[in-house]
Amino acid sequence: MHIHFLDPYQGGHSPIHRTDARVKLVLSVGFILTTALIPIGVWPIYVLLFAMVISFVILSGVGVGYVLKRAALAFPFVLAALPLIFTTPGLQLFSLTLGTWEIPVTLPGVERFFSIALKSWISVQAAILLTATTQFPDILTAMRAVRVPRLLVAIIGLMWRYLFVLADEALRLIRARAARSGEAEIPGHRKGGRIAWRAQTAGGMAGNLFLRSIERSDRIYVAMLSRGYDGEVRSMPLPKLEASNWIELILGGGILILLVVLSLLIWE
Amino acid sequence: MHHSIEIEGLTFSYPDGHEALNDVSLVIKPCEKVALVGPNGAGKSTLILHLNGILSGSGSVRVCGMKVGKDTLGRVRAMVGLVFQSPDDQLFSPRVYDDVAYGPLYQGLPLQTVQERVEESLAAVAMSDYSQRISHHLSMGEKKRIAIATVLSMKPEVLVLDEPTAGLAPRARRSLINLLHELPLTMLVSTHDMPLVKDLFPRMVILDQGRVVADGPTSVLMEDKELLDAHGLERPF
Amino acid sequence: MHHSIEIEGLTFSYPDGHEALNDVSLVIKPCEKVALVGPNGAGKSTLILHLNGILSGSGSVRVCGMKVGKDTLGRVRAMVGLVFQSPDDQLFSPRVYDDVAYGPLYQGLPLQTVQERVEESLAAVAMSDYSQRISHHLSMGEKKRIAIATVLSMKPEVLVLDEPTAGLAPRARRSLINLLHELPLTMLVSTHDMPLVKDLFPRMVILDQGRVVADGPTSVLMEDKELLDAHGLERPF
Amino acid sequence: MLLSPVAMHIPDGFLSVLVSIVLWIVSIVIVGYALKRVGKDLGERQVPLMGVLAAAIFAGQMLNFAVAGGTSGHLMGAAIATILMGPWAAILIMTSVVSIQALIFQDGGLLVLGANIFNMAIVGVAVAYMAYRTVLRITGNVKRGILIGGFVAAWFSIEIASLSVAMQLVFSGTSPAKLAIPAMAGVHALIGIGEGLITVGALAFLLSARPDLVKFGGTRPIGGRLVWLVGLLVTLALVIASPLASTRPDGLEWVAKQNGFLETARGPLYRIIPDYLVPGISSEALATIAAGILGTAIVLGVSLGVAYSRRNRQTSGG
Ligand SMILES: Nc1ncnc2c1ncn2[C@@H]1O[C@H](COP(=O)(O)OP(=O)(O)OP(=O)(O)O)[C@@H](O)[C@H]1O
Ligand SMILES: Nc1ncnc2c1ncn2[C@@H]1O[C@H](COP(=O)(O)OP(=O)(O)OP(=O)(O)O)[C@@H](O)[C@H]1O
Ligand SMILES: [Mg+2]
Ligand SMILES: [Mg+2]
Repeated sequence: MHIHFLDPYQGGHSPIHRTDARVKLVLSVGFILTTALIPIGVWPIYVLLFAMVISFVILSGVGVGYVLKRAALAFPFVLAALPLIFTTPGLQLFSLTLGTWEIPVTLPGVERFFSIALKSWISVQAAILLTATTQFPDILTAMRAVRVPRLLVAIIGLMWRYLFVLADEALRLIRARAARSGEAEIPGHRKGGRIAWRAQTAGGMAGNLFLRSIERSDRIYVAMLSRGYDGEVRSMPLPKLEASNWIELILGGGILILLVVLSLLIWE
Repeated sequence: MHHSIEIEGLTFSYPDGHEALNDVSLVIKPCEKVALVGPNGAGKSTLILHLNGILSGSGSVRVCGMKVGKDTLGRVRAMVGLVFQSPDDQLFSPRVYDDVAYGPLYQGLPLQTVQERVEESLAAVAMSDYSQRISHHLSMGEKKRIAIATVLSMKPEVLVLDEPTAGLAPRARRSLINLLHELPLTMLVSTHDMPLVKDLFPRMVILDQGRVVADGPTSVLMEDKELLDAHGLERPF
Repeated sequence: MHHSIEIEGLTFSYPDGHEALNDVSLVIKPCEKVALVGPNGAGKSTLILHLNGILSGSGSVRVCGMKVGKDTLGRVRAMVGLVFQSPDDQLFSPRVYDDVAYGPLYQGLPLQTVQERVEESLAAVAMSDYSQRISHHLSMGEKKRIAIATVLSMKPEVLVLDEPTAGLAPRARRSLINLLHELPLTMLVSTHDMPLVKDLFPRMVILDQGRVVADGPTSVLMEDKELLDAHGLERPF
Repeated sequence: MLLSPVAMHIPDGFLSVLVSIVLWIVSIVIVGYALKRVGKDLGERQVPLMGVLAAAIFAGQMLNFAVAGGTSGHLMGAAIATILMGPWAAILIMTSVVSIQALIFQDGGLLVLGANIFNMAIVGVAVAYMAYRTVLRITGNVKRGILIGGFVAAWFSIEIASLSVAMQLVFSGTSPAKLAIPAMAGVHALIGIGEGLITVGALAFLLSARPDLVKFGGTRPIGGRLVWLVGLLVTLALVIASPLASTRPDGLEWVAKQNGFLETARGPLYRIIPDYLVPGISSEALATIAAGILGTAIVLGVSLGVAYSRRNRQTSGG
């Protein structure tokens, strides 16, 4: 079984795919930071940010539909901001009546809510674009370049490698359980068992997975030792950033700073 | 009872678009024992997962005369015993007893019956002494037997096994083959173990790239060197 | 060069007291290819882990004329290439290239050499195009080959493999056998695959309960039905 | 959201920059310290063990059990990681899990990753450790104590971490306190029960299959007292502060302060760039139109660029 669907990378040869992962990581985070810095209700800048993301998505060729679909996955969290519409003080637009309750809807509330939702939506698209156009091992290299501790990078790299192996195992366990979750043709029997028993079974599956993982880590450790591992994390040196990479970084950074300044000017 | 399997025009693609089964049709009569062979990635496991509705493609799958679908899922799963390749995936409870009892407990049978079912099925695989053992500490061959017991306890009409002999030392393998030989059930077994096919299955089905490319008596197909070669198979010797 | 393995009076117990090897002695000459067989739990994997000092029992183990011990560990590990049963445990880096480069990198070789080593060893297993692939996207047979490349890149004198053919479909298995056949190295291979032993190894060693119970030409031992039976083995056909 | 069962991964855009950065700093310091600690305790073993266990926690989150009416119970894993590996290693494991979820699955944002690490890897683990140790202290290191401790640790880690999330949303002005806090606390009190049950199931499995793995019931990890204290303080602080915060009419005073900060930053900017340099753009309607035109231009330019590069490639490819 393969749970490749876990891997968001979409192969391709676009200029975005070919850009150095370090540049992409820094600019993506910079972009998200910029988005976060733009104050509430500065719509023109939001439009610009959105245009930027969509441009890059089109340029990358991963498909606008793909990005929008994945971006929708992060949407439920918007519920957390929804109450703002009703609770932010300010000019009342209209009010909803729910039974005996009168709930006022205010202009600043609506503005606040849509700003947050829009900023979040734009940011998530940037992150999706990053992962869809960058192989994870390259993101690991980029993490090293921005000085994430080597040890942590090594751990995360190993986790990523075994994610797919173990997710497959989990999937097989789930299938095995489903295969034995049958009903007899005896009317009047309550099928499925008690909740505590079902939880115990699921817990058993989790325990099983941990146990096998710990034992697997022993085997991996032996395999690493056999190839000279001594506890120190060593890796190929980072390739040098070329002049063109620096230009991309400076140009991108400049545009982002410009956007922040512009937004502060527009914001009233 | 109809302990039969009837598959008609089954086509299935994985969510990523990969077409794993392409217009597969296959009828297995009550108490027939059939081997399913083919190269890695042929679609054997995918086909097997359709037999109790874990996957569902277009086309029709009927088990024991019942069409596999949303509303029959529960009953179909009670009738088809699926044993996966790795017993480690099948045995998710700490103790052998809990695992063999899972199916009957899920069906909501009374405890008395559950108890009896567990004893019977452990006896059927000659592992009666093992009920209180911890599954994790058993040998591969023992685990395989217990895995079979976990589905026997559901009193299935049809037994479906995915690569039952993989990873077994010769003796454990032999003893498993003898066990399968004695179980009086309709059986569909996917395997790479060509000698096993020759020993145990009068009929074999060759799957390649999601299609049935041959279906007939083992004795005949095994002699067709060209056919076997074309699909990455080998004669037992 | 002495690409030899000399084991003398090796005895080993696991920390829980289980005695896994009992007075094992074995000499393998340069470029000899030897099969290690025996039932599950015989101690095959345990013996193999002694060859590069991951386990160490009493008795002496000499590899390429060097006694395996604390101070020779680094050099011994560079000379013995160990390939484990599951390639998933052996390929622990996200990308094929990183995995094959791992050994040379830890030996502290200059980058230029590391690069060359990677290319050579991928070429040796006929997987040159795979260096930028992601390990988990490979098929089982491909993974096995890459696993062998990861140790070839260390330019070992001795190759030790634990159950190399388990879980492979016939064609992938055949291609692996051909590959092993062509590698001009001293080789010790633990396996349950008796036809493989017959095809590839002129000499076989039978281990049972931690002891060497037979050691001789494969053609002779394979005929001794009683011996094989007594140790849970079977003739290939 | 698809893969993470618990609505606890904050996406980008929901936390203010100030809150995000403060929590990044706190998380970096604590994770850095944990790296050192674990390095000392485990040495060479740590990379394979931490990496594989992190993957196991991730995969374990896929396992669920039906509760009722189509809902299901899930595992988050901070408690079980803490109980199996001790607090420092658990912090690293959960940090890896949360990072991968953000980096690959957009489950949680990048700018707010520091906050998500803080909530799930640091608060979750410290609280789980505190609860587990406390229960074991009372019951003694027996099987029943371990199981009860597992349940309590799992429930507390979920509940307190969710309060931490709620407070951050309130401080960022994203969610009003009087709704966010009770809602988060209520939902996660239920989710916590699922987490607790499944954690107990996993512990029961491990206790019968490999009791030696459920180890630190007996031996205390180094620095455990510190974690216990931190866990206790975090729990107390959140348990006391949340009801207080949720009785305020709104949590926006703090937000107003942050906006004031931006306002003061804007003052000098206006002085540097006088109004006449960007004539008309101070009018919002015009600005929106300008942005729209500029945006369209960008998209158009890029599309043309793509078409051009495609054609180039095709001609060069033959
Ligand atoms: N979850 C999945 N998503 C996408 N493709 C899959 C998935 N599982 C299997 N496949 C693909 O479907 C095809 C059939 O796979 P299947 O596992 O049925 O083969 P098989 O005949 O059982 O092979 P093997 O002998 O190796 O077990 C393969 O090409 C495989 O790569
Ligand atoms: N870590 C361990 N602790 C205790 N006992 C062990 C350990 N590993 C293996 N053993 C025991 O040592 C004996 C030899 O095991 P080993 O893995 O070497 O067998 P093997 O010949 O490789 O078997 P197989 O063919 O199943 O791989 C077995 O009885 C096994 O149970
Ligand atoms: Mg299969
Ligand atoms: Mg072994």
